[in-house]
Amino acid sequence: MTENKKFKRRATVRVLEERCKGCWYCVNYCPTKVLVVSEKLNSKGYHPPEFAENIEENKVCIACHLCELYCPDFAIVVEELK
Amino acid sequence: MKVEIKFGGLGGQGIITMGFILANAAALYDGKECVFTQDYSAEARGGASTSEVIISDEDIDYPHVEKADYLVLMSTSAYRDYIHKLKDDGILIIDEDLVRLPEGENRKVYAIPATKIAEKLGNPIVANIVMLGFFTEVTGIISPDAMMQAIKDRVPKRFWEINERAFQEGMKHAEKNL
Amino acid sequence: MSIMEDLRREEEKLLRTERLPHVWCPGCGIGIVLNAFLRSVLRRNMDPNKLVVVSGIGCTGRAAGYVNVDSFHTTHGRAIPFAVGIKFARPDLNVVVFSGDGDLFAIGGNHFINAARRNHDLLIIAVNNFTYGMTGGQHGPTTPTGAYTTTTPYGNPDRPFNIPHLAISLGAPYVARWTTYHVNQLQNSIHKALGMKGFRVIEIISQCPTVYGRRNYMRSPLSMMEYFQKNSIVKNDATFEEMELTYNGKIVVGEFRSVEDIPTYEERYEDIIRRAQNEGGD
Amino acid sequence: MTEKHLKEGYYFWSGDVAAAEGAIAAGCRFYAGYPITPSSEIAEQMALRLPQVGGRFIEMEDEIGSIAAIIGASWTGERAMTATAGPGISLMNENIGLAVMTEVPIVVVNAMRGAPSTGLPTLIGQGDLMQARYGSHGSYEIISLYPNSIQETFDLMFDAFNLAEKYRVPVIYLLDGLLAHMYERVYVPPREEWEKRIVRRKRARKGQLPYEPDEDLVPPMPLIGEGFRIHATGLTHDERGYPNLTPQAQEKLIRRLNEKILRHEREIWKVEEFMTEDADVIVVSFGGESRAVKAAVKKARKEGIKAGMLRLITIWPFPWEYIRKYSADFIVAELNYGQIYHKVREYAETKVHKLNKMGGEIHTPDEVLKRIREVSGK
Repeated sequence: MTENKKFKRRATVRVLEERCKGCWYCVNYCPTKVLVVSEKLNSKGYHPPEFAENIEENKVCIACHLCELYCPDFAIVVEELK
Repeated sequence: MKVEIKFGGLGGQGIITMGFILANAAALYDGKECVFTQDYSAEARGGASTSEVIISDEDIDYPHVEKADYLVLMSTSAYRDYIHKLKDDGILIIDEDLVRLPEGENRKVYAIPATKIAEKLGNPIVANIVMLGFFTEVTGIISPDAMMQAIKDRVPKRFWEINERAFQEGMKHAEKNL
Repeated sequence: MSIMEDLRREEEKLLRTERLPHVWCPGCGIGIVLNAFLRSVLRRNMDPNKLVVVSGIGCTGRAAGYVNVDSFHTTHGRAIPFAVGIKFARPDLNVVVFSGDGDLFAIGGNHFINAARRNHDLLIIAVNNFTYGMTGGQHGPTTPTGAYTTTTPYGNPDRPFNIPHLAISLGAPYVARWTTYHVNQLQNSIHKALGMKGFRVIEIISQCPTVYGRRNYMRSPLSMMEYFQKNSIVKNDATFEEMELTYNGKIVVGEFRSVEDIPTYEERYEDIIRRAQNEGGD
Repeated sequence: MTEKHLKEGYYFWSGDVAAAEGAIAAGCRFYAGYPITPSSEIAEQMALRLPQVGGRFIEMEDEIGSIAAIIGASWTGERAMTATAGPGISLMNENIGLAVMTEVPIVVVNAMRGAPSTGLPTLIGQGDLMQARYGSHGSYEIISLYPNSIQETFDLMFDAFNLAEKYRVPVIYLLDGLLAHMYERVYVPPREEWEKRIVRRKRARKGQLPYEPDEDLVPPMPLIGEGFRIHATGLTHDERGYPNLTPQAQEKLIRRLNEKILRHEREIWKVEEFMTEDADVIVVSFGGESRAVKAAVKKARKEGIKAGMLRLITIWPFPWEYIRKYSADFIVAELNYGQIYHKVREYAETKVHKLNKMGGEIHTPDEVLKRIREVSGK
């Protein structure tokens, strides 16, 4: 849990799954790779991303909000942790 | 009373303006029913140009001249084009230097050297106003005051004086020669 | 709560969320541009009740349908004159035209040219995906020479518009070009343009993986994005010669022109009204 | 700054000037247009006069831009107008459809000239009557008015704007090459009096959906900039204004767009019935042409022929009851190859005859009289 302190800001990513169309910009452009393609399918048949932070591997959300900016479908909400 | 007047000449002679001034005078300053129409086909100098005025005490239905009481002409070609519109007992009013009448034209003709008079006044462009003065005096269908007001409505203030003189000269020519 | 979170929350209020998911294909760049636009509006603290978005027809034309402000989905090519009517009638409103390359520059090209010339106070967000997307991928006025579309099966023989060239030559006071890869610069550019006046034009090179990309060796959304990433060069204040945009070549992006204080048509007309009412008695 | 309004009195105006002044008096404050003979003087008068009353004039790059601009302006609450002639109307028709579909009040003047194509730019035609009705694609109803004197050209503008605003529909205001350029005297009443004639549009109430109709089938109109967050689209839409591309939505919307006019057609109809009561022959006409017809009817009466004139002031929706109610034979005098003739035939239970001229000039009274004599058998 010590790695944690390296990051000034932390956040979690909430995915509005029904809006997602599976372009994977978010997964691709995440600088810390905390998003992965999920196994599940939404009602339109797309695999939405899921938040898979792994602190051991330094895959930690740093609240850069880039996934939000790249998402063409308004499907991502980055929620910062206090 | 219903009077139909047709004006004819060439583009640039102010044929449309003549009709408009007469109509405007009748409608606004003599309080008559009046319709003014014009031919839009020749706006540049040289082409045939015509305008029509109908003045009446009652509502005017058909807005064109069916048979003119007066045909006011400023070119020989206009005579050829429009003479069929003149009533058998209609009256011709012409610029005597510009309209050559054929043998056998037996209708009543009032002639005036309007363009020459205008040239003497210093501006041939007011020949149409000379014609209007002549027309006003000859026909008596419109008051000179109404005509002068209508002329002032139409021309810029700096030209009022020369237009007024042109109008007077036209009227005087009628008084003197008829 | 952070500013970014605030923005995201407020952004939802500027969307007609009941209409989401929108009609655009997976990976379509229009959503990215719309996202950047809404964030810029929020950062400007603009009154949403005084903001009007006008679109034409086509994929980008649907943008007006998703923004929760007074918004108009008009006829093909006519977004600009429609917007001119609104802005000229109510100069206090902020009017944004959000439309695509085919709509704005082919069928609507004459309106673009003349509205720019008159310097109407409009922000033009021109999403350029090189093709007519909604009708199935025909070539349009911005399709690069050589590109493959359904109506250029042997490669496009046309020479495309270079939109910043066009806009600058018409005197548009603000002209920029970005791609959807440049999300931050794009947002800053829109933010800046929203604070300026006059006929402001921002061209955004955007991906259409569905009907353009797949005929031009960029089948997936990501491959188009990678293409933008690799080929674009930021060159602010680039000269005409430098504003390159070619098929398989460079995409020169940046803020190319930014000039303050050119009087708008609307401002000049206020003077007309003053003169009409003051001059010559009655 | 002081606004300069028309003073009470008599004016000597062309139809174009009267149309412009009538529009301004009727509250028009926005004009976008592109010059075209014989309507250009409307634009010129608007350019001069609108800023004097705080209104706005813009000369657009073409007719398509012009009508798009007035539709946009109308959404801000302005009474907006454009004017053109046949070629311009042909270009505007797509956006007339947009105004119909999105229910935007506008007034479009069409000063008809000889046609098709460039035709006779300076002369009269009446060939755009069906175009006024059916010019845009799709099945819709529209309102079209057509005066026949310069005074009426001024007065009828109030009806044009009031009807457009009341029914949220474009009004095609027909003029013709004769009326556009012909001059007559016009009486303008005092401003207080003419302002009483203005009927303002119904404004949407807070919380009401933008396309939720009242009982009269007309939805009160929300305006831009007032927090309604309007969305309007030329696509088939629901009461929120959102696209709804289903057969059910189309059925509902298009029925209402047609019915909101047809249900009120009797309120919209305006005709002049001249000596029709006992007539054996009624000449149907409109616009400039009716001037010749009226003169001919008077001549016929002098000859003992029971002739009358039915002048359509409302062309659309077609005032069919006025055809149905007469048992006289009809002559339809029009400057085209037969357009309203077909509408009259649709409703007449008697014989219907044609009297056509292709345009350029109206019939002479004697030409009409000759036809009246033929039809009446005298």
